[in-house]
This record gives sequence, C-alpha cells and structure tokens, in this order.
Amino acid sequence: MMRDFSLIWQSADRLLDGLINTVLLSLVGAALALALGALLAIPLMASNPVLRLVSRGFVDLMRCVPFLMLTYLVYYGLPRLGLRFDNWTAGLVAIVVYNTAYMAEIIRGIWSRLERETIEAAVAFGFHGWRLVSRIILPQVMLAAGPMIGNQLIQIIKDTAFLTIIAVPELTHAANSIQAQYFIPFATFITAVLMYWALCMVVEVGVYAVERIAERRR
Amino acid sequence: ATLEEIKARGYMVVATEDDYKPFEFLEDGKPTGFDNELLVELRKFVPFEIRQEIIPWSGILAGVASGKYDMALTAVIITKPRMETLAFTTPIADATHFYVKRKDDSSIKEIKDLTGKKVGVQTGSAQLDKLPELQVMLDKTGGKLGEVVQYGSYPEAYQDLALGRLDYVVNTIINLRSLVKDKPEVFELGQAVSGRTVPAWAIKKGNTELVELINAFLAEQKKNGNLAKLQEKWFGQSFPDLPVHFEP
Amino acid sequence: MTFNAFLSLLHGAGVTISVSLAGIALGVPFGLALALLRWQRVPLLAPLATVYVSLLRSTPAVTLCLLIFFALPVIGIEIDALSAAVATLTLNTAAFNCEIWRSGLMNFSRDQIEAARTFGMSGPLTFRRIIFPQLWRTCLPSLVNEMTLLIKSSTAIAVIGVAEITRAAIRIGAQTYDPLPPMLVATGIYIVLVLVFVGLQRFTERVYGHAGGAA
Amino acid sequence: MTDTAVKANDISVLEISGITKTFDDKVVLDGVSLTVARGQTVCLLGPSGSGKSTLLRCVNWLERPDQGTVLLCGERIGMRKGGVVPMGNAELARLRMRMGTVFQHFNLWPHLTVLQNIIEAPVHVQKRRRDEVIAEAEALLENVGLADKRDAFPSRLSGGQKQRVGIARALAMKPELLLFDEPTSALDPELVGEVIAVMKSLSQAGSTMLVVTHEMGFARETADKVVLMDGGRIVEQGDPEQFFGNPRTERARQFLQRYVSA
Amino acid sequence: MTDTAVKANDISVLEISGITKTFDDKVVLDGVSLTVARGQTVCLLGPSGSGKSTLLRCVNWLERPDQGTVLLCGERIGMRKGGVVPMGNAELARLRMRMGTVFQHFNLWPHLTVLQNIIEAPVHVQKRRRDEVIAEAEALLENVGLADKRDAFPSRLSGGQKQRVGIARALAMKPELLLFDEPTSALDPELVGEVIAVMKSLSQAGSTMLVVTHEMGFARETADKVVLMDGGRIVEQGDPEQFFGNPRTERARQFLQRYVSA
Ligand SMILES: Nc1ncnc2c1ncn2[C@@H]1O[C@H](COP(=O)(O)OP(=O)(O)OP(=O)(O)O)[C@@H](O)[C@H]1O
Ligand SMILES: Nc1ncnc2c1ncn2[C@@H]1O[C@H](COP(=O)(O)OP(=O)(O)OP(=O)(O)O)[C@@H](O)[C@H]1O
Ligand SMILES: [Mg+2]
Ligand SMILES: [Mg+2]
Repeated sequence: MMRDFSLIWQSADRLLDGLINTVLLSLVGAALALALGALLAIPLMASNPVLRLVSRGFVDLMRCVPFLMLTYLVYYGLPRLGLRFDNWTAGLVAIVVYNTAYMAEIIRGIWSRLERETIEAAVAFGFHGWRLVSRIILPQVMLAAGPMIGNQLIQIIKDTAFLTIIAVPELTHAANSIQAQYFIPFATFITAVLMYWALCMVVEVGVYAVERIAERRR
Repeated sequence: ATLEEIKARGYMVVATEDDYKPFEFLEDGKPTGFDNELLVELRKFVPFEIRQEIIPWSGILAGVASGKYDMALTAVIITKPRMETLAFTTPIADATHFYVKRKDDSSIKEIKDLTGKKVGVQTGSAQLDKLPELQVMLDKTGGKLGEVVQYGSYPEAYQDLALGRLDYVVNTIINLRSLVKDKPEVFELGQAVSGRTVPAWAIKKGNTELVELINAFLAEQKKNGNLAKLQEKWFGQSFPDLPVHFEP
Repeated sequence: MTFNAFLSLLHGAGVTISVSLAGIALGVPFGLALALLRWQRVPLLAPLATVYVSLLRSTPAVTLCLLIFFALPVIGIEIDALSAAVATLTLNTAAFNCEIWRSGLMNFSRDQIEAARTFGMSGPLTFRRIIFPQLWRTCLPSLVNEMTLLIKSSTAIAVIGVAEITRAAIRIGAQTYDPLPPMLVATGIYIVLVLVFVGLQRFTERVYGHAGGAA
Repeated sequence: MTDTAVKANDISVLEISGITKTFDDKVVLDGVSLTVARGQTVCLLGPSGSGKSTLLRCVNWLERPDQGTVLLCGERIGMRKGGVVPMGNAELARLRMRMGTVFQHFNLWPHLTVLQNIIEAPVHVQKRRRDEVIAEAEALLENVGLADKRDAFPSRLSGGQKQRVGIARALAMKPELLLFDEPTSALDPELVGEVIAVMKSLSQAGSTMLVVTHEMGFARETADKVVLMDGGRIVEQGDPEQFFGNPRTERARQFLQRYVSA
Repeated sequence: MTDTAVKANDISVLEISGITKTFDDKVVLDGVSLTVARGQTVCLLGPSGSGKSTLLRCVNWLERPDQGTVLLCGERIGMRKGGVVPMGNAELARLRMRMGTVFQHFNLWPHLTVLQNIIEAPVHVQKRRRDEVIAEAEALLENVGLADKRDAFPSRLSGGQKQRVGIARALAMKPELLLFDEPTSALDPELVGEVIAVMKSLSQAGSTMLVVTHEMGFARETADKVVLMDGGRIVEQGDPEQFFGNPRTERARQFLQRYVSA
C-alpha cells in the first residue's frame, strides 16, 4: 500500500490540476446555482398560476433527468442546434442548470412554511416584490435552510465528477487516470476521497456558521 | 487466491467486461466475444470450476487489486507502469495503436499531418502511455504532438471526433477496425502510431503458479489452432507471431 | 434496438427500482435517527454521527460501492453484490437525509415543544405526536429531492456488476456501436420513474397544504 | 379630549364604505362603513370574533374584501381608478407605506435585531437616510423604555417588550394613519399608560389612528369616536361620552355591562 | 372571596424558595420565594420584563433556575432527592402532568384541530379513555364558547379564540395546579367575564392557581393572595384587600397609581 501512495505522489501534479478544476467548477457552479435558485423560487411561489406552472415544470423536469444525460445533451446535443460550448463551459452550464432547480425547490419548501405573519407584517409596511424577497423572506429561508443547502452544495462538488465523461480534467478524472495507469484503485480512491472531504469541510464550516447565526435568533 | 487455494476451494473467479466489443460484450443478455469463447475452452482445461463476474472496467481494476477476482479475463494492455502491480499472461492479440480520423477531413493523410492536431484517448489507458511513441515519430518529421484530451471511455471520444471537436483518436487496431466497419461513412482508419502493443489477461502480481497454468492453456490453444480461429472470427485476422513473453 | 435489448432495459429498470426503493426505505429512517442523535446532542453518538455525515457525503457513491464490495471482504465481511448495492445507497442517502431532518428539527417551534413538555409529554411522545406530524411536511420537498438524486445516482452500483438501467443501456450501446437509442430509452424510463416520486410529492403537498400553518 | 366637531370637518384620512368579507361561507364583515378624519383617534370595540382584526386587514388590503371600498386620503386602496382593475403590488406598497400597523401578535421579523426591525422599512421602503432613521429609532426605543434591548433579537424579549418594539416599528414609519390591533393587550398597566402617552402625543402632532382595543379606559379617555362591532356589523358608533354614558342600542348596553362587572 | 386563613393551613401545593435565574449576565429572577396553598388563587402582578413569565417557566422546569427549589405538593421538581442529581425526563414529565399551563402566546399545536389539541395530552399522556375525554373536552369547549370551532385548525381562529382553546386544553388535564400566563390579555371584556367564571368554579372545586395577569379587576375580585414583582424580586405580597386598599410599599403604590390613571 505504501508503494501505491508513492506512485500517487509521483502524479501529484495531475491530481492538483484536477483539484483546481474541481474547486473552480464547484465555486462558480455553487454561487450561480444558489443565486439563480433563489431567483427561481420567486415564480415557484408566485400567485400567477402560469408562472408557477412553468417554473415548476422546469424544476420537476430537471429533477427527473439524470445529470449525466443533461451533460450529454448540453455537450453533444446542443451543437446540433448550433450552440457549441467547450467542455469546461458545457460542464458548468449543466451543473448550474441542474442544481438551480434543486436549490429552488429547497428554498420553495422552506419558504412555503415560513410564518405567514412576519411576511404579512412586511407587506403591511410597504415591502413588495424583490425587496420583500431579499430583505424579509430570503434571509429567513437561508437561516432555516443551512443544512439542506449544504447538502446541495456538496452535491455540486460531487456532480463535477461526472464531467469526466465530457473530458473535463477534474479531480475524479485525474484519479481515474492514475488508478488505471498503475492499477492501484484503492490508494487512489482514498486520496481522492480525502481531497473531496477537504472541500466538503469548507461547506460544512459554512453551514455551521449559518447555524450559529440562526441559533442566536431562535 | 494462489493456485493452491483455488484448488482447495474448488473454483476460481474471473472477471470479464460487458462493453468491450469485440473482446467481451453482451448479446441479448448473454456474454459473448473473443474472450468469452476462450473462457469456454478454459473451463474444459482447468481441473476446477470457473465462476465468471461481468463487471465494468473500473470494477475489474478494484476487484483484481483487492483479490476478489483471481484474473481479469479481458484485454489488458501490457504497459510498464501496470507491471508494477500486475502479472500478465501470454498475449492474446496484437493491439498496435492506430489513429482514426473523420472521413471528410482531408487535411490528414499521413503521420506527419498529425502535427499540432487535437487528439483524444481514454484516460489512464495504455493508449495514453503510448503517445510518447507518436511524439518520437512526429519529431522525426519536425512536427509535434498537439493537445491531448482524455475521455472516460472511447464512445465519447468518437462522438467528439465526429462533431469536429477532435481531429483524431488513437486506439488499438482491433477496436478501430471494428468501429470503421460499423460506421464507414463517418470514420476512416489511419496508420500505426506506436510500436508493437499487445494485450493479455491480468493476474495479481506474485501469483506465478496461476500465470503458468493459464499460459499452458494459451499455449495449447495456440497449438491446436483454436486461438488463430477465434482471432480470425472476432478481429478479422490472426496474429501468428505473437510473443510468449512480452516486455514493453 | 431489438425487442430483446428493450427487455434487458426493462430488467435493468426493475433492478433500479427495487434497489432504489430499498435504499429509500432504509435510508430515510436511518437519516432521521442520525438527525435525532445530533439534534439531541447525545454524548459520543452525536459527534460520531457528525463525522459519519461528513465522510459519507463527500465519498462518491461509486467509491463507496467499491469499498463496500471489495474492501469489506479483506477485513472478513463477505457481502453479495446486491446487498452491497443496497448498503451503498442506504449509507449514502442517510447522510444527506440526516441533514434534511436536522434542518427541520432545528427550525421546529420551540414554543410548541415547550407546550408539549408542560403537558407532561415525554421526549419520544412529543416527537411522535407533535414534532413528526409537522416535521415530515417541512422536510418533504428536500427529502424528495434527495430521493430523485438517489434514483438517478443508483447507476453507481453498476461498478460491482449489478446491471441497472444505465448499465443495461451501455451494454446495448457497446454491442451496436450506437449508444444513443438505448440511452434515450433509459432516460425516458428514469424520467417516468422519478416523476412518480415528484408527482406524489406534489399531490401530498396539495392534500396537506391547508391544515396547520403557524398558530 | 379634543374637539371632535372641528376635526370631522377636515378631509377624511380613512374612508371605509360597505366592506363585506366572507370566509368559507361565513360572513365575517357585513357591509361595514367607517370614516376616520385627520387627527382623529377612533377606537374599535367588540367581542372576540366580531371581525375587528379582519376589518383592519382589509384596510391595508392584506385581506381582499369581497365588496366595498377603502380610501386613504381620498385615494382608493387595492383598485385602480374605475374600481375594476386590481392594483399592482408596487402601487399597493406605496399606499401601505403611508400606514403603520401594530399587530395583535407583534409579528416582528425574527432575523433582525430590535433596532434593525425598526429601521428596516424606513430605510428600505421609504429610502430615508440610515443614520437619520437610526437616531429616530433610538429615540423611539427610549420612549417605549427599551433602549437597552437595542441589539437583542425578538426571541429574547418578553411579550410586553415585543409589543413595544412593534409599536416603535410602526411609529418609525411616520405614517399618516396608524392601525393598532390591540396594542396594549400584552402590556402591564404601567406600560399601557406610557404607550398611551406616546399615542396621545402622536395624536396631538396630527396623527390619525384606528385602534382595536379592549381597554375601555383608554377608549373612554382618548378616543374621538368609539365604534362597537358585533357579528361583522357596526352596531353603534358615537363619541365616547355618549357611548359609555348613555348607549343607544341594547347590544352596547349589554357589552358595557359585562365590562363593568368584570 | 374565599377564606384565606383556612386555606393557608392546608398543605402547600406549590412552594417556591430562593429561585434565581440569570440570562447572559442579566439577573431576571433574584431570590424569589412564594407559596400557593391548596385551593388558593395567587395573582402575580408586575411591570413588563419583571420576570413573571420566567418564574412560571421555572415552576414547570422549562427554564432551569440557577438556584432555589420548587416543590409540588412536597415533591421537588427538577432534582432528585438530595438535590444534586437532575431528574430524568420521565420523572419530570410525571410531575408536569400534574400542572396545567396556559401560555401568553397560546402555543397551540397547529397540526391538530381544536378538539385534538384538547384531548392530546389526556389521551396520550394520562392514558385516559378517549371517548370519556372527548365528552369532557366538548363540555369544556361549550364552557369557553367554542363548541362550533371543534374541528377547526388553530390557524383559522382569532386571537381570543385561540386563547380560549388554550385554557380548555389546560383544564382538560384536570391538573392539581394551574399556571396561567396572562390568560385574558387577548380576550375582550365579555369573555374575560366568562373565563373568570370558569376559573372561579374551578377554584371552588378545589383547584389551585397561579395567575400572571394585568387585569387588576380580576386580581382584586378573585385572588386569595396578590404578589407584585419588579426587577426579578417580589416587592410586596398580601391579600388583595390590603394590597389594593392600602399598599405597604412605595413601589406598589406607584404601580397601582398608574393603573388607576390609565
Ligand atoms: N383565514 C380565515 N379563514 C377562516 N375564518 C377566519 C379566518 N380569519 C378569521 N376568521 C374568522 O373570522 C372571524 C373574525 O375574526 P377576527 O380575527 O377579525 O376577530 P376579532 O374581532 O379580531 O377577534 P379577537 O378580539 O378575538 O381578536 C372569526 O370567527 C374567525 O374565526
Ligand atoms: N431566553 C432569554 N434570553 C435572554 N433574556 C431573556 C430570555 N427570556 C427572557 N429574557 C429577559 O428576561 C426578562 C424577564 O422576561 P419575562 O418574560 O419573564 O418578563 P415578564 O415579566 O413576563 O414580562 P411581560 O409582562 O412583558 O410578559 C426580560 O428582560 C427578557 O428580556
Ligand atoms: Mg383580533
Ligand atoms: Mg410574560
């Protein structure tokens, strides 16, 4: 086993490149998916039935389609319609579109169970539209949804691993390459898991901080 | 397990792949292909039962490494790095590397035209390890290797080649011939881009007695002409001059 | 695609359904148990649950599956492929479900719990009669989110030779060199499958949407 | 008590006419009409469930009445000119901004501190300068005796403290019309006195108030007009002296009798 | 008013001694001692933030006091014999079951209907027969005037209606000690009368009550003992006639004065 790890050490630069790609994809993907998810939650909660139906249709479609399939469609399908991305962009687009739907559903779930009274108070004080959402509703949702959003952020980090099929050189891609080259699966997996774990820790620390903030207000 | 252990418990476990045409694949749910036909013969040859597991490539790697499977009965290309952890049997075919290009791409006619072009290979594959050999060939004509894109598996690489995101893909002659035969209107086979490359079955390093038993089986198959017959059937040609021991 | 190929896809679908259902049926309550340990800050067990959640969430399902199937026997635990597959999905989804349940528990109205306590309700009784009937409604959207992810990620178990839908499709594609048609059919099956869960969620929300709310 | 007659001649700040509201076949408001003139304090009395809170909710259009109109300083609330097209949210918000509401259940925003609760709407809805609003908010907190709770979160306050923050929050809007839904219900008598002092000073500064209350003492002393509701209708209204001294209807007599005996 | 002297000789149902409680360095209760004899109704008065609710919460151990003991019919709450080992949850629950609480904010369970709210604890904690409990609950609902809301969910009730359900819910436990935290603060005067009637009849039937209230009228008429708290301490206690007629302390005089003027 020690020899396996020394083989991995020899390929450290490849793993590091993969890690950097994973971090970048996750960071940009998470930020966009969270922001867009919050925006998408607005039509999901709208009183207008058409808006609600259309946005819910999108959310449910994304929840039904396998991520791999979506990635395939974006990367191999869209070029047929004349829309051509390089693999990095295609991967990012797939991640953002897919996870936006999940984020939106998480936010909608919490939102719909917020105390009606505090929202009514805001409406009575003249809040409406975006300001009502951004100042009164979303802060409460975000404080309540910490662990759930943390879940999804971790899903995003792990979704980046699927992009290996469209040849995005991320962490799993690098790990697979090393394990197949030397035939040392377990040492590679353990190394990769530890690296993913470190990334997920960042999310967990963030969630913990949000929980603290929320705790002081309960 | 060592040969002794296998004999004691009465069976050995081999792993084959499920999507590696023409070596191993499934036809209406039943395993078939070159290796699977050899497996039928192997069963007759060895004095114990053989249990077969059908597993994707990544599972085979882990299974052989952990000792759950005694042998990867699939075309594992013999490379230097792999010999650090694996023992190989007598080669079962010739897998010298060729390139394939789009049929409508007239800019590539011979090896030197590959200079600076975008190439696709499978990640962590033997093919990837062979690219330095192409580099050497290109050096001779003053060219250089272009960008290398690694894929999880070959079907995606072929897709990207067809879509024009790649200029050529490097794989073994056997796989490429099978591909071009299926899609002659899209792809066209090029020339060899590596020296001799051979695949063999893989066993965990150190299990010499088992390797010897399997080698004896393969020698018998060679002698009775069955190996050549199967190669002809599945690869479209036989490889009579395969070495018994191969050092990459 | 031949009729036989289609049959093998259907067979794969059967595997996906049964393995996913088993994973959900085991993983949802297991996640709840973990969440309760953390929420109640049970000494020793709560930190263990925290580490469990942290590790399991960051381990890709494929890796987990390989570890369970190939590494466990090394330490003497033999396990067949199907059990390993169910174990993988259960252990993985439980970690995510734990966070969902915990989120709901932490936001549960303190006033209501206090009211229950002053009426002499024990912890378990409070949980059963007061908390849980409201908790599951809060958690439902996220739980169903996680179920959809589980069904779709169940393809990871193919790595140890359990041929579910995606693997069945890949096998057909490898035989014909035309991966698209079986993949599309497989996707269609996934969509129908997941749609059942999503539909059930929407239906439940409609039925239970009116009762309750804040008192 | 201030001079009702003079005030009534001013333009009406609030004019409710013919409001009807039904919940699940149950008529909760049944043709309620009511005006509040500038500077007036109108007290709304009535037994539990008589529709007082619902009427207030109709005034700021949190509840859409089935029939009837609500005018704020002559501008119709909830409906565009012509009374057929419902108002957009932005338009509604502009009107609501001019009313301050104190809720029966406080309805503070749990994610904001006491001070943040108070300055939230003035800064983000009325777009007033932050430092200016903070200074005012601090003065208001001083007024309601909560200067030391400035940075506490609502969950850490006692019932009375929450209610006082709610009042300060409404006052910080400098509204043209103040709506109070039982503002003193969770206060002790001492604070009721203080809050009423605040309300009186507001009244003198020209504020207009519609107050749902069970405090008969407050109604008697402060109101310019007293309105008794029962079963979704106004059964009697008049100036407090007449209402408390010599009610015209049997229902009012009965209502007051219970109060006196309690 | 009932005879205080006779009742005081009975065994104490509640005996609070030396309770101290601090929140974030702020002393909220500072050595509070108080006894409630069987059948007595004790009224707890005091300004907002004086610690009344916190004292009630210490009685049923929702809040763990820093110091002091609470005895229910001679049994110590929260601590095992010896006073060092904290009680297990099951033991606590058994003691709490013998107290009924009405909360300032109702705290009804939103997923249960009015009737279900009332029968929940008697059926599932006290394990009494369901049909019997339902019959009692219906009678209680009749008493508080909510028979028609039997199957409504709390979110559909007005404030006063919710509070009445809260009272019925506490009464359904047939508790030895009733704790009320401002039970009438959200009720209109008419209902206050009704609720007080219910409470009086309970008192006569031998129930024991500790009531936080701002209703001076209620305290004067119903209490056997009146306790005034301020800043976490008891500043005066005595029988209501003496307390309201001739308070001994300056603080009480001041408190009552505000009340009369309001
Ligand atoms: N959303 C709703 N759905 C159904 N009925 C409702 C709803 N809101 C209020 N009601 C009913 O309308 C009636 C009037 O309620 P409202 O809150 O206006 O009473 P109120 O006069 O303010 O009483 P209180 O003094 O107890 O606060 C009550 O019978 C109540 O049950
Ligand atoms: N969880 C808490 N954390 C910090 N401070 C608290 C907490 N709960 C109560 N307090 C503080 O303790 C003090 C007493 O609160 P309590 O609720 O006992 O007052 P009260 O006498 O019931 O007042 P009211 O008549 O307004 O209900 C208040 O100053 C309050 O801010
Ligand atoms: Mg009301
Ligand atoms: Mg209180």
